[in-house]
Amino acid sequence: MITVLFFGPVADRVGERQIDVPFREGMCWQDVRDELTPRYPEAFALVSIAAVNGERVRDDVRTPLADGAEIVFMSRFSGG
Amino acid sequence: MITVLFFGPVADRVGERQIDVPFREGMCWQDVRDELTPRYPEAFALVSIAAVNGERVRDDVRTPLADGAEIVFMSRFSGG
Amino acid sequence: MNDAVRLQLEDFSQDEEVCALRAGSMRMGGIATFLGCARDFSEGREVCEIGFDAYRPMALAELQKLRTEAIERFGLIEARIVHRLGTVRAGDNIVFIATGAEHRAPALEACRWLIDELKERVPIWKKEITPSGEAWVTPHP
Amino acid sequence: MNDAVRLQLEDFSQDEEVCALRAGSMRMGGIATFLGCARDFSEGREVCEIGFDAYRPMALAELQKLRTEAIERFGLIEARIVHRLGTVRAGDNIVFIATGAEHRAPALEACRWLIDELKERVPIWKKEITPSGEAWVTPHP
Repeated sequence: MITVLFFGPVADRVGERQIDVPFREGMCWQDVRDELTPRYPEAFALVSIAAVNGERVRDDVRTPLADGAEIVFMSRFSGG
Repeated sequence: MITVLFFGPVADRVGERQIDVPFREGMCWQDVRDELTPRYPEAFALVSIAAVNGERVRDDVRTPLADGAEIVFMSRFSGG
Repeated sequence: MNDAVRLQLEDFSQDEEVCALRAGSMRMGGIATFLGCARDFSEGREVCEIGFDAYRPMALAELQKLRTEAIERFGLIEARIVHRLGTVRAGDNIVFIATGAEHRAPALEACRWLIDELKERVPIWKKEITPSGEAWVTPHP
Repeated sequence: MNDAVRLQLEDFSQDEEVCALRAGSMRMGGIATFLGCARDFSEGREVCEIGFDAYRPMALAELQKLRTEAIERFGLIEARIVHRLGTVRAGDNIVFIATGAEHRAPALEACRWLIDELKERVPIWKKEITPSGEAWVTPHP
């Protein structure tokens, strides 16, 4: 299972702070994004940053996920 | 009478914090400096800033002093 | 309170943070700080409260990385960063950064760098709560 | 303590100064401070104490001018400057500057500008007192 977390404005638009996505061998974080975007188009319109297991990931690098990975789809930060 | 004040390293070299100089009609602060420099050459070697009545004065502007004026000959500041 | 980098609900004291910053060294000649506070007005709207959300483990890890990077990059003796979470009211403290170096220039430059980088790199979001509703803050691009 | 610009023998508290800085306004979003302290080492020499001399009326007037100029130039809401005189020991506070503005950039820039200008414009001299004697500090050109 892949755990997907949402915070701040993205969580508000998804209506959840966490959803689980079934794990498939060889899947990358981009596959999870592409699967969720049509289900939550308003939320994903805000997303510009993603993290896998707490590390920011680049859009142009595809690395297969391990089962149990934690992915976070985030809007631009506004702390400070 | 003109009051001349010294502080910090200049006062140490003069050996005094205050000396009085007789007032003469039409004298400028530069005249006071030129009069004191040969008496306290080591102190005046440090002097790079002068103030008359608490205001910094420019070397190239000659304004006659009023009787009772306060002149300060200062080395570069080192506060803060 | 003694961790140099913290995310916390409670308020903090500048004096205590600066005292902790200086505790390890008598060679600090310059200490710069930045304190971010909740304003009662933002872009024309009256703001009563500000609520924060954070991806906490990553936010703490990013703050720790920022501290280490600032120390190396500017040759600091020490640096501290505290960011509040939960809800704060107008006038309350939000974020505090303190940097200590032998001389003033690196302390001042590091403090500026840290608050700028914090806003870019730390996963925290703020929501303004006004009399007429709530709105997440959209950072200027 | 309530004057925004002071020359004093006593120590001061950052918390109290920042509290006084904020007292008049709830619109301050950013507060920058600079604290200068006495180091126990300077250019290879061990320093026990630092003594100050000042041309007090001019020093205070220059500090007041600096505060007014900084407020105008950077659009600050408020600014405070405290400089100690007399003798301080290694590790003690010497000078404190606090600047408050709606946003962080002017507060940080004004704080930097104030400490740089203070060193150029305010008639204060410091003497380092070491185990082997005393020496007036010569500012770097």
